[in-house]
Parts: sequence; structure tokens; C-alpha cells
Amino acid sequence: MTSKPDAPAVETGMLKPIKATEVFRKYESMFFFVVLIILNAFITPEFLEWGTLRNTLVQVFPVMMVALGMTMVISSGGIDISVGSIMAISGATTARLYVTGVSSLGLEPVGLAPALACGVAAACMCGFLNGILIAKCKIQPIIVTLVVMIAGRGLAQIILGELSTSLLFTSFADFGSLRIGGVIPVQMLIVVVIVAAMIFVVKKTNFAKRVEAIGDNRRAARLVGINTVWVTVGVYTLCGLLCSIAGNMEAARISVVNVGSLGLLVELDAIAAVAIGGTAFSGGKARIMGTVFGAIVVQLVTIIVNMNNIPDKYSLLFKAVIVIIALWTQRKK
Amino acid sequence: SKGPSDTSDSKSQPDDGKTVEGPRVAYSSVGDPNPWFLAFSAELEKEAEKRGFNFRVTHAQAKVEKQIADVEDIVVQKPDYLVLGPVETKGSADALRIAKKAGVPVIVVNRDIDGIAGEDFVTKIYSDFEWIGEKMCELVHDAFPADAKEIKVVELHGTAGGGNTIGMQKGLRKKMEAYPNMKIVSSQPGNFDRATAMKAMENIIQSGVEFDAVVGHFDEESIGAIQALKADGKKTGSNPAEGEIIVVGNGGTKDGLKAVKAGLYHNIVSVTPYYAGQVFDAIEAHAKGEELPEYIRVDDIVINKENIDEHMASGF
Amino acid sequence: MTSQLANEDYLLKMKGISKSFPGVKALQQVDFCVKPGEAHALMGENGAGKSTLVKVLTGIHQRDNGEIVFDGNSISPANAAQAQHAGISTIYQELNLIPDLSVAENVFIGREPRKMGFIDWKTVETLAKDILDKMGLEDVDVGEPFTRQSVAVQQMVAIARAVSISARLLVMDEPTSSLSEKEVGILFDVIRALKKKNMSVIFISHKLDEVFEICDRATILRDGRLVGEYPMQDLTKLKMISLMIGRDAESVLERKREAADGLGDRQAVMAATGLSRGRKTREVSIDVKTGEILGVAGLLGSGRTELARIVFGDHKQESGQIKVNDKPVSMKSPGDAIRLGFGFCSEDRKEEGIFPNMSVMDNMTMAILPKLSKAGVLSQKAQREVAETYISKMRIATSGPDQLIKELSGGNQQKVLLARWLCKNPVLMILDEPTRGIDVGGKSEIESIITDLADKGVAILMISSELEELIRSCDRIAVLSEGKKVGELNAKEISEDGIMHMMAHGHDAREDVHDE
Amino acid sequence: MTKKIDTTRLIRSQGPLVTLLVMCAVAACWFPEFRTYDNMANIFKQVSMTGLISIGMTFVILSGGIDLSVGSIAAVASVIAARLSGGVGLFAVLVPIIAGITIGAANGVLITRAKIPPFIATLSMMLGARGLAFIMADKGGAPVGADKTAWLSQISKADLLGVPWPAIIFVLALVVAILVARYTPFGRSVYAIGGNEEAAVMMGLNVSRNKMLVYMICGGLAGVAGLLLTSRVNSGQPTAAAGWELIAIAAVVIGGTALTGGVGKMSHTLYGVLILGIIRNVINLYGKLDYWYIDLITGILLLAVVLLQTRIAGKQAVKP
Ligand SMILES: Nc1ncnc2c1ncn2[C@@H]1O[C@H](COP(=O)(O)OP(=O)(O)OP(=O)(O)O)[C@@H](O)[C@H]1O
Ligand SMILES: Nc1ncnc2c1ncn2[C@@H]1O[C@H](COP(=O)(O)OP(=O)(O)OP(=O)(O)O)[C@@H](O)[C@H]1O
Ligand SMILES: [Mg+2]
Ligand SMILES: [Mg+2]
Repeated sequence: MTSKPDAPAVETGMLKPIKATEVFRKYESMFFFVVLIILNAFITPEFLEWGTLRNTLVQVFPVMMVALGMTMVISSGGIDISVGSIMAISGATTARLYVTGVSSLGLEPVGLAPALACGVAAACMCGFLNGILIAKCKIQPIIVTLVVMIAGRGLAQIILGELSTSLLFTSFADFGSLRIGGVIPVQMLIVVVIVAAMIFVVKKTNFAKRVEAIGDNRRAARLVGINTVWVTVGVYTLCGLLCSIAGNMEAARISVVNVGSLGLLVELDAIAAVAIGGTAFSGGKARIMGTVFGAIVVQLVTIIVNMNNIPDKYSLLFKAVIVIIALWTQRKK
Repeated sequence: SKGPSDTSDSKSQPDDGKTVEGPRVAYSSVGDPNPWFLAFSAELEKEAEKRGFNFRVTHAQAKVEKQIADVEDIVVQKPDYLVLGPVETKGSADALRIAKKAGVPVIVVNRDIDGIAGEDFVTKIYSDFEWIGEKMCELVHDAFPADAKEIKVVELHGTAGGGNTIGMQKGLRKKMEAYPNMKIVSSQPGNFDRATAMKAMENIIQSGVEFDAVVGHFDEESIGAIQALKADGKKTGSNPAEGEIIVVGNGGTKDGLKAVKAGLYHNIVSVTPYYAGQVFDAIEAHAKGEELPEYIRVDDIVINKENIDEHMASGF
Repeated sequence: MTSQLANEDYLLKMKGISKSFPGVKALQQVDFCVKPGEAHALMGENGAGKSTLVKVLTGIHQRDNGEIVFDGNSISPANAAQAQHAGISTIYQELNLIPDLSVAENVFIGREPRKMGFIDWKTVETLAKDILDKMGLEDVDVGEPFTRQSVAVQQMVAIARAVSISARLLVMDEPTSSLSEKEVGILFDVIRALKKKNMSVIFISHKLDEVFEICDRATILRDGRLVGEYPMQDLTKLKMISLMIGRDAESVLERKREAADGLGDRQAVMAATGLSRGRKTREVSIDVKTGEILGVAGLLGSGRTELARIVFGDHKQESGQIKVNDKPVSMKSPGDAIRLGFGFCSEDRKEEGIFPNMSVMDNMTMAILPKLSKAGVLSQKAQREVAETYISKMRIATSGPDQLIKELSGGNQQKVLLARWLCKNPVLMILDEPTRGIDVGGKSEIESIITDLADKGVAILMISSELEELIRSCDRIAVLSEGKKVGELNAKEISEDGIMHMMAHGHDAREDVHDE
Repeated sequence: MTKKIDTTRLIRSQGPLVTLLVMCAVAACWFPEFRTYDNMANIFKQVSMTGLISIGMTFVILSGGIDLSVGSIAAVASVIAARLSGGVGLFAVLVPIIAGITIGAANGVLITRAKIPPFIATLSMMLGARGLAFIMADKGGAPVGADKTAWLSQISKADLLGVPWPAIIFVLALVVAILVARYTPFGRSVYAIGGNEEAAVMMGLNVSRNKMLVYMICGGLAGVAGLLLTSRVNSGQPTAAAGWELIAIAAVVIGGTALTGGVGKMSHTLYGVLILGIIRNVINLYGKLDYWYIDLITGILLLAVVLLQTRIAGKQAVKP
């Protein structure tokens, strides 16, 4: 009323009732999720069971954590392909301190909590380094994270002092396969907490707005006084933090830290999850719930293939098709 | 093992490969991030030092094309011998041709390769994977009472196309013909990797397939299976009568041995990485002009609850 | 065949054109006709639908309804290439050339002269040089990347490209918004020459003087609807404005601001001495006092923008000093300047202003996030309040605070960007071409907002290529030429002639220097 | 005065070349074998496959896109070539290349018609084509043996006047690509599209068609690379060429081409390709690195090269 007496023919009425296609776009990853569930309820025996849900969530855990970090990175207009190596570095740091100790420094193995703290710190450092190289040295994100991806595994091996360290029969490994009350895997609990925290961050904080602004127009962001260097560093550090959760929990679950294979190729699934989730690759709004369902959809494909005894090679094709359909339906005209 | 400090020492005084007098041996490793290859490579290096050889190594990161390039780079330096751990039976064969053209004799290790002994290479030395496959089959069979009606087996196999995977698959199936009550109900890739095997096992369990035994192509796969079964509340061990699932595998890793000792892992057929001595024996024999057989078998053994203590230290 | 006769009098006939975007009917049943050899003005307020009509014509947007007859044929171009092929050459409102290619290449890309199938670079460069020389751009090195040129030169290059495509119809959507009078003069000479060759021109501008000078007829749009088509001689400025806004024009008439008095005694909010940076800024000293509006005038490329950037901490000065409230400050980034209470509205709306995929609300409040939040947690309610206040205060045509800014018309985007800084209550506001692309009504609104701000004690540094605008609102005007300050005029001395003289003086000096 | 500026300018514009020369000088001092003709020929031979892909990738990146599917395309082509190697030689050569072009065209369709961002479109294609390679391979995804006697298999082994054929193919393709990029309307429009796609559309360039072409060229060159791979390893490798996309991207970027598109030189990609090849070669010549140091050193060298390059080239207009 008060505004625009001579505004153009804006039909306020039209904007309110949201169109079906828009609903679809907004909740698209969830739509795929539902379709996959329904489809499988018919074709896959034993599909609609608690065990399947549990398997899905436990197996998708590292991908989901990494994808959440990746969502923020992509929202800032960047990309991080070093996530798998950061998982390995984090796991290696924890395992070295927790299992082996550092004999050359006369360091005996330490307790789980300090070891984990160091593991998390190491991953954050890697993220920090990524951010500095990108924002300060102005090297393109894909190259910086490629370097960290390559060098990271070597570094992880040096940290660990060997290729793989076993966590078998340790209380950390027990934690990794812990089921609360004998039913709910501990991973599920962590997912709920982290996702809630991420949603809060994205919906409510200045930080997320600044990240989005940088992703949308870096130059303009600088001119409204956003410290683009530190926000970028913050984003990659956050991604590192989430990688550390992924890396350590996965190591605990499989009870080994093998720096050659921990987190290997996780970046592909994570990127696919973000894409299905609808976060734009040109930067912009981070869509956390989209990524969550995107990750589950990616994982469901693998699980379905396994459960139906379809040769593994087809799951690659299925993933490709799903990502394409997802992106095709949410494309902007 | 060789620590970081060693390397930085040798780096600080750049050498052109002539610091150690004596025959020069280069090793082209598969360079897979698998403890076995590192153990083998370390063995070779130790043995080379002991016998006064000048030793160098390249790691192919499990990529055939990188191995070919590695060998090309190696022969430029004209070593006296090339020890070749083929990434892959067919793909790595061209490395033989390159070495031959440069006049570098080749000793093939780890796995089989396409080529003719005595012509393309001197000899090949590795475990008998077909025998290992047969042995694993036999061990599973013997764990059950002789009158068991049906023994349903899940196989978690290694990377497709690898000589060892092919050998074990072949041996397993060949021997199974002799045991009509045995049957493979599911065969999934574990890719010698614990996480992959564990996921595969979890999904097999969830799909409701029933089984009595698991055969892993490598300890990592067996342990992955044991973990998945444990998380699901199933027991593994040596006593099928009490509902325990029999897990048999190939390997001899530290974790594998630990699991045998803990009674969770029925038997291991070893695949020893400790045969560097045989490799250098072959090199020295060839240098002296002696005739060598086209295949030198590396002997493997069965590790079980009874003999676990004497092998505990040999884990890699 | 049958319609031949009717079409003879018109080169272009658009009939009943409608176009809607989600939530907005940008065009409703618009008719628009252009005769051969005429310059036809397309007029309307910001958001009236001018650019949309042009884009429908050139195939960027597909119309929902209506018919286009061009040169006797019914056309429906599916993309710009088809329209160009049909004989329509266009300069779009948002500058659209290729930043990293050379100037010469930008003029010729898509139709490079070739020798044996390969591009003949020599010919490309000589031809481009010829064309640009004719447009008064003798100084431009055609081999340099396009981005290195100032916005005005870029605009001239775009014009050169469009003109050199031999077409039947030339469409110009606000070609003059960043040009100074000299360039406008050159452009008009070009247009006259084209008219002689029986080419038609569609001319869109918010500068009424220009329209009256060059155009033969005008079509006026309001809120996406056709108001009417008029021969220029039937219109007066006042009449045109009231047709555009649909009410009496009195309220939007521009008034000269009463110069603030007692300025001499006031304290300088920002005083810079001896600022230098490369060849663009040389030994410039400048100061702005509380409640003062300082204008900065100069020809294109005279270094006005560069000066503003240095003062805002976006570019580091190589020498010189900036004092704020008498204290020397060192600014490493715009963030530092903003903390000192500065605000800066860039001339390059698209590259440096808007966050295209964010809402009007977010765009407006991006510089005051800390103010609207507690412990880093942002209050959407506060954000919305600010946005709604300024949407109504500045009469921004938008469906609401949540609309994406990229969906607004150019002028309305500009208003949002101004609001971004207004809502911050700055101490010093730096405005680089603040009214670029804004309609008559908006301009006077913005001028009065700026005046109000100054009256409240905000210091304002305003760069504008429109001398009249500077003269109307400024208390003092500094004139730049070739990166140097060539003079300063206070309220009493300000006159168009005075400024022109100074700028020209500087210009002459430049020609001497430039002879390398 | 002007002359001085020109030399620094020249050095700046030749950042990748300077970096390459520095590397060569260091390597040649350190390893006598590095200087041998055989070693040089090896390096060219070894980089020929990723080099071909880097050429295609340069076009793609110049156009403002990216192609992650090249490695998978090479794998598909490799398997097809091996399957056909026993039959008519011409087919064994043409069909894999056509397959590469086809997958490239599919990328193009997804990007230009379905408007899927290149990163994602080609990521899906990377997964999909890899799956395809596995499906066409032997049971369980095992490699397909190629006919060793076929002339396909000889390409990578033979040489012309001492120059290996793969190197000749690579250099020829590079020369053609340089000419195309600089002297054809297609080449220039690739730059224009990468510089500002919206503007290119509005300037009336045929953006969709040219983008299609770019991805088809890239796919086709990946197909040729797959062919050379099969020839080199005498088998069709469904798992091979993984990570080649990253090598190619790195080579292009080290060559100074901006990932944002529109800026860069085709010829400089050669330097990027050689720099990466030399890093690998030098590590092998050294031959004493522990397994776990190889990745670390490779990464550090790569970073050093990129830093050196950006330093030499000065602050380029780095858009985010
Ligand atoms: N892509 C789009 N999506 C949604 N709405 C749009 C889009 N483009 C334009 N509009 C709307 O269409 C209307 C007309 O816009 P247009 O750009 O044609 O105005 P204009 O007359 O050119 O204004 P100005 O003088 O400010 O340039 C505006 O209300 C604008 O918000
Ligand atoms: N040779 C150049 N190299 C890099 N940037 C340049 C060059 N020439 C101009 N620019 C940029 O173009 C912008 C405008 O330059 P400048 O300050 O000289 O113009 P101005 O006086 O504001 O004139 P106008 O805005 O009318 O073009 C500045 O941001 C400046 O950095
Ligand atoms: Mg407009
Ligand atoms: Mg300016």
C-alpha cells in the first residue's frame, strides 16, 4: 500500500500461491528420494526395513559430512577436491597419537579425546591452508585443492609413519560401530546435530550471507566491506572441520586408518550430492537439506545395486543418470 | 623400516646412482596403497643393501600407463636388472618389450604377466594364487562337519583383472567341483579394501541372502566382513555348530593375525611378501649364466589358531 | 504482397506485444512503429518496459503475444544472431562486450575480415582504428584489452561496433548514460549521418534534452502499457514527463539546491593531500566538509573513478595522505573505509554493485549486517523492515523485498544500491555516477535525498558526467583532467562554462603529454 | 625506458615458458640422464596422451567450461579400440574417436540444451562413461587384450626419424589447435564465449553451436588419447586414465589459462603439459623416494610451479 504507487503491473496475487513446479524445484532432491524409496519398495526385497535405513545412513555418513562442507564451499563460488585427502590426514593424526605415539619425540600414545582434538585441528589447518592459498595467493580453487589432494595423502603417510594403522579392538573402533540402545547408530545422532547446526548457520548467520555474497559477486562483496579473504578462509576451514568428522568416524567404523584409501574419491559423491541438492555451482545460496537428501540419493543407488546383486559397474551409470535428471529439472529457463 | 630421516639424508647429497658400487637393480612397483607392496618393496631394499646392490624403485600407483612410463624412465638409466611387479597381466606386458629393447633383463615378481619366460623375461617369482584359492576352499570345507548338507559361501573378491584375483577365483571354483555341497551364493568386489568389503557385506546381510562362510581374497576384505557381521550381531569363528560364520582369507597382515588370535578369523592362507632373497638369488644366478626355471614358486602356508603364535611377528 | 502498401511507411511494426515474467507483466499489448530514416525515442520511467520491448525485438526474450513486421517481413527472431541477420543492430543497456579481447576484436568479432579462411589480423586492426578515429577515439590503442578502457570508452566501442554493422535499424538502449557531452555530440553526428542514409534509430534515454535534440518522434510507455506515439514537435519536456509518470510533472521538476552556508568554518570530514597512483591519479588534493556536497567533474578517463576508489580504500595510493577528522588513516581495503563511516556507490552496477542472485532485501542490507544482527545471528525481521522502508521511500518498483535484484529494471537496481548506503547513515558518501540510468522522477528524488543527507551533516563526494546535475546540487566542484586536479569552483563560481573551460584546458594539456 | 618495459612484459607473458626452462635447467644439472635424447623423447611420448587431452581442455576452459569426463572417455575409447583391434585397422582407429566425439557431443547437449553447468554435466558423464567402459570390458571390468600384431598397437612403438609417433601426433594436434584458436572465427568465438557468454549471445555469435563443437573436439581428442593408451599398453583399460582430467586441468592452468574462461594461450598449454611430465620424470630418475614422499613432493613441486608462474605473470586479473 505505502509503496510504489506507480509500480509496474506487479501481480502480487501471482507470487503468493507457489506453483507446483517451484515446489518441485525446491524439494527436488527429496522428490528423488521418495521416488527411489517407492521404486525399491517394489523391486528390492527387504528394502523397507530398518536395517536398510541404518545401512544407508551409516554408509553415507562420510559423504554427507563432506558434502555439507562442500555445499558451503560451492556456495562461496569455490570447489574443494582435497576433501578425501583431508579425511586421511585427520584420521592419520588421530591414529598416530592414539595408537602409535611418536617415539622420536618420546610421546606415548595419548587418550582418545586429545588425539581426536589433534585430528580435527589438523583437518582445520588443511582447510585453512586451502583458504589462504585461494584468497591470499589468488590461485584458483581447483588447483589449490588439487595440490592438497595430491600432497595430502603423502603428508598423511608421513604423519602416520606407515601406510595403515589398525584400530581393531580399540574403544575408538567400538565407538564407530556403537549403536545407541542397540539400535540407533551413533552416526545418525551426529548427522542430526551437524545438520541442525548447519541449517542454523545458513539460515541465520551473517557468515552465510557473506559467503553467499562472495559466491554471487566477489567484487561487489569487497566493495560492501566484506572481508573476502577471511570469509573464504572460514569456509574452507569449516569444510576441513567437517572432513575431520567424516574421516575419524569412518576410520573408527572400519577400524583402520589406511591413508591410501580413507576418503578416496569421496569428492565425487559429495559434489554429486551437492548438485542433486540444488546448490548452484556458480555460487549463491547454500541448500543444506538439499545436500542431505542428495547424499542419501547417491548412496541409495549404490545400496540398491548391491542389494539386487546387480554388477557394481551399473551403479556408476545410475548415478550419472540421476544427477543429470536432477539438474535438468531444476535448470533455469 | 626406513624412516623419513634416511630419505632426507640421501636427498641432501644428490647422487647419480653411483654411490653404491655393484650391480644396479631397479624395481617397478605396483605402488598400490596396500601394506603388502610396501612390505615387499622394503624387503627388496633391505636385501639389496645386504648383498651390495644399488637399488632404486618407482611406484606406479596401480596405473598401467604410469608403470609403462616408469619403465621407460628406468631403462634410460640402463640398470643391470629390472624387477617388475606388473600392475596388470596384459597391460604391463609392454614394459617387457621396452626393457628388452634396452637390453635390460627382467625378473617378474608378485603376479603373472603376458610374456614368454627366457625370452621376454628371465623368470617369474610369486605365490601360487590358484593353489591359494584351492586351499581356501578346502579350509572352508573342512571347517564344517563332513555330512554338512549345504555350505553357502560369500566371496569378496579382489580387483578385477589382477592376476591374483583371477588365480584365486579359478582355484576356488576348481576345488569346489570336488565338493558338491559347497556353493557360492554371492560374489562381490571388495577390491582388497576394508571399507569397500564392509559396505558390500552390510548390503549382502541386508538383502537377506543366507550364508555360512565368507572367503576374502585378502585379509582386509575378511576383516571388513568380520566387522560388518559383528555389527549385525552375528558371530564369526571356527565353530559352525554354534552358528558361527567361517571366515577364511588370504593374507597375513597384522590385523589378520590379530583376528585369528582373537578367534574371529578361522584361517589365513598366507601370501608372503618376504621372498626378496629368492629374487636376488635369481638375479645372481642369472648373472652367473645359470639356467633358471620359468616360474619360481613362493611357498605359502596356512595360519590358524594352532600356529598363530609363531607367525604373529611376521605380520605386515 | 497485399500488406506491402501499408508497410511502406514503416520499417518496423510491432503490434500487440505482450511479455510477462514470473509475477510481472512487463509489456501489455504494446504497439510500436518506426519509420525509415527516423530517430525514434522510446520513453518511460524505470521499469516501464523499454528494455524488455527492445529485447523482444532482438530475440533475447520471446514475446508471449503480438506480431513483429520488419522490412515487410513478419519476423520472430529466436536469438540475437537472427535479429542481427535480419538487419537489426543493437546496443544493450547493460554493456555487453567481451572484456578480455582487444578493442579491435570487440568491434569485429563474428564478422572478421579473412584471408584464405584465416582471420586477417592486420586488416581487423586498421579497420577498427579507422572506425574509432571517426568516433573521436584517436587515443585508444585498439590492441589493448577491452576491460582496460574506462566505462565511457567501452560504451563508445559498443556504439562503434553497432554502427559498423551495416543494418537497417539501430537500437540504442541508454547509450549515453555514461558519456560526457563531447561524446554525446559525436554520437549525435553519427546518428544524423545514419539518418541521411535512411537508416532508422531507436533511441532510449532518460536525458530529455538529448531526446529533444536528436529524435523525430517518441513512443511513451508506462507500466508496461502504451501511452501513445507523438511527433517530437507536439511535445514539451513537461508534457513528456507527465505522460511518462501519469500525473502532473510539477513534483519532479529539478530545482537548484541552496548552497549550504558557512562551509568555510566547518571541519573537513575527509581531507586527502597529494594522492597519486600510476598515471591515472597524480597529486590530487581534495577535501569534503560536513554537510557539503562536493562534485567531481571531468572528461571520460580523467581519473574521477580512480580517485573515488583510492579514497574508499579499494586502490592503494602510491603516495599522499588521507585524513579523516584530522587524523591520518591508512585504508587497506574498502572494509576499513566502511568502518570509518564511508560509503561508495560504484558506477559499474553490474560488475561491482549488485548480487544478482540475491534478493532486494539482502542486496540492500549487505553493508549493515552487523547492525542488524546480534552475535553474528541475523534478524530477518530487522532486515525486512529496512528493506520495506527504503522500497517505499525511494519508490522502488519491485514485487517485494524478496524479489531477486536481477529481475528489476536497471534504474530500480540503481535505487537499491543507493539505498544500500543510505540505510547505513554514512559520514562520507562517495557516489560515482549515482543517477546513471535513472529516470527523470527518480533523478529528482535521488537529488533531494542527497540534499537531505547533506543537510543532516553527511559529507558527499559526487561524481557525475552530467554537468547540470552537478551544478544543481553541489556546493563546490573539483575538476579533474588527466589524473590531475585542474581547479575548483565554489558555489558562487559554479557555472557550466567555467567547468567546461577547465575540463577543456586539461584536455588540451593531455594531448601534449600523450604524444609518445 | 620503453625497451625495459618490453622485456619485463615479455617475461611476464611467457611465465609458463620461463618456469619450464628453470625446471629443465635444474633437472639437467642434477641428472645427467635427463639430458639424453632418449629421455626427452620419452617425456614427449609419455605426455602425448594427457597432452592431447590438455589441448581439448584448453578449448573447453577458454570457453568458460570444464570437462571432467575426459579420463572416462579415454577409457571407453581404449576398450573399444582393443575390442576392434583384431579386425579392420581403420575401424579400430576411427570408431573409438567417433565414440569420443559422441560422448563429447552428449556433454555439449547437456550443457547447451539442458543448461546443466559444465562441471556437473561432465561429472555425470565422467561417472556414466566410466560405467560404460566397465560394461564394455571383459567380465567383472577386467581389461581387454588387444591384438599385438595390429598396426594400432605399433603406433606407440614406432617412430619417424627417431621421433616417437605419439609425440608427433601430439605436436601436430597442438599446431593445428594454435592456428584454430588464433586465426579462425570459431577460435575467437570460444574466447568470446568464455569472456562473457551473455555478451557473446547478444553480439549474435552462435554460442550453442560453438560450445557443442568445443566439447566434441575435447571428446574426440580424449578418444585419440584412449587410442594411444591402448596402443601403449596393448589392452583396453576400463580403469585407466582415471585422474587425467585433473592432470589436463592442471596443465592448462599452469599454462596460464584462467579457469574463468576467455583468457589464455593454446601454445602455453604445451609448457604446462611438459612441466607436469618433467616432475614425474625427475622423481623417477631420482628413484630413491619412499612411497609416501612421492605424492608429497609432487604436490609441493606443483604448488611451487603454480606460485612461480603466478609470480612471474604478476597479478593477473583474477576473477573469482
Ligand atoms: N528477467 C526478468 N525477470 C523478471 N522480471 C523482469 C526481468 N526483466 C525485466 N523484468 C521486469 O520487467 C519490468 C520492465 O523492465 P525493463 O527492464 O524493460 O524496464 P526499463 O523500461 O528498461 O527500465 P529502465 O529505464 O530502468 O532501464 C520491470 O518491472 C522489471 O522488474
Ligand atoms: N589502462 C587501464 N588499465 C586498467 N584499468 C583501467 C585502465 N583505464 C581505465 N581503467 C579503469 O576504468 C575505470 C575508470 O577509469 P577513470 O577513473 O580513469 O575514469 P573516469 O574519470 O571515472 O571516467 P569515466 O567513468 O567517465 O570513464 C577505473 O576503474 C580504472 O581502474
Ligand atoms: Mg532498461
Ligand atoms: Mg568513472
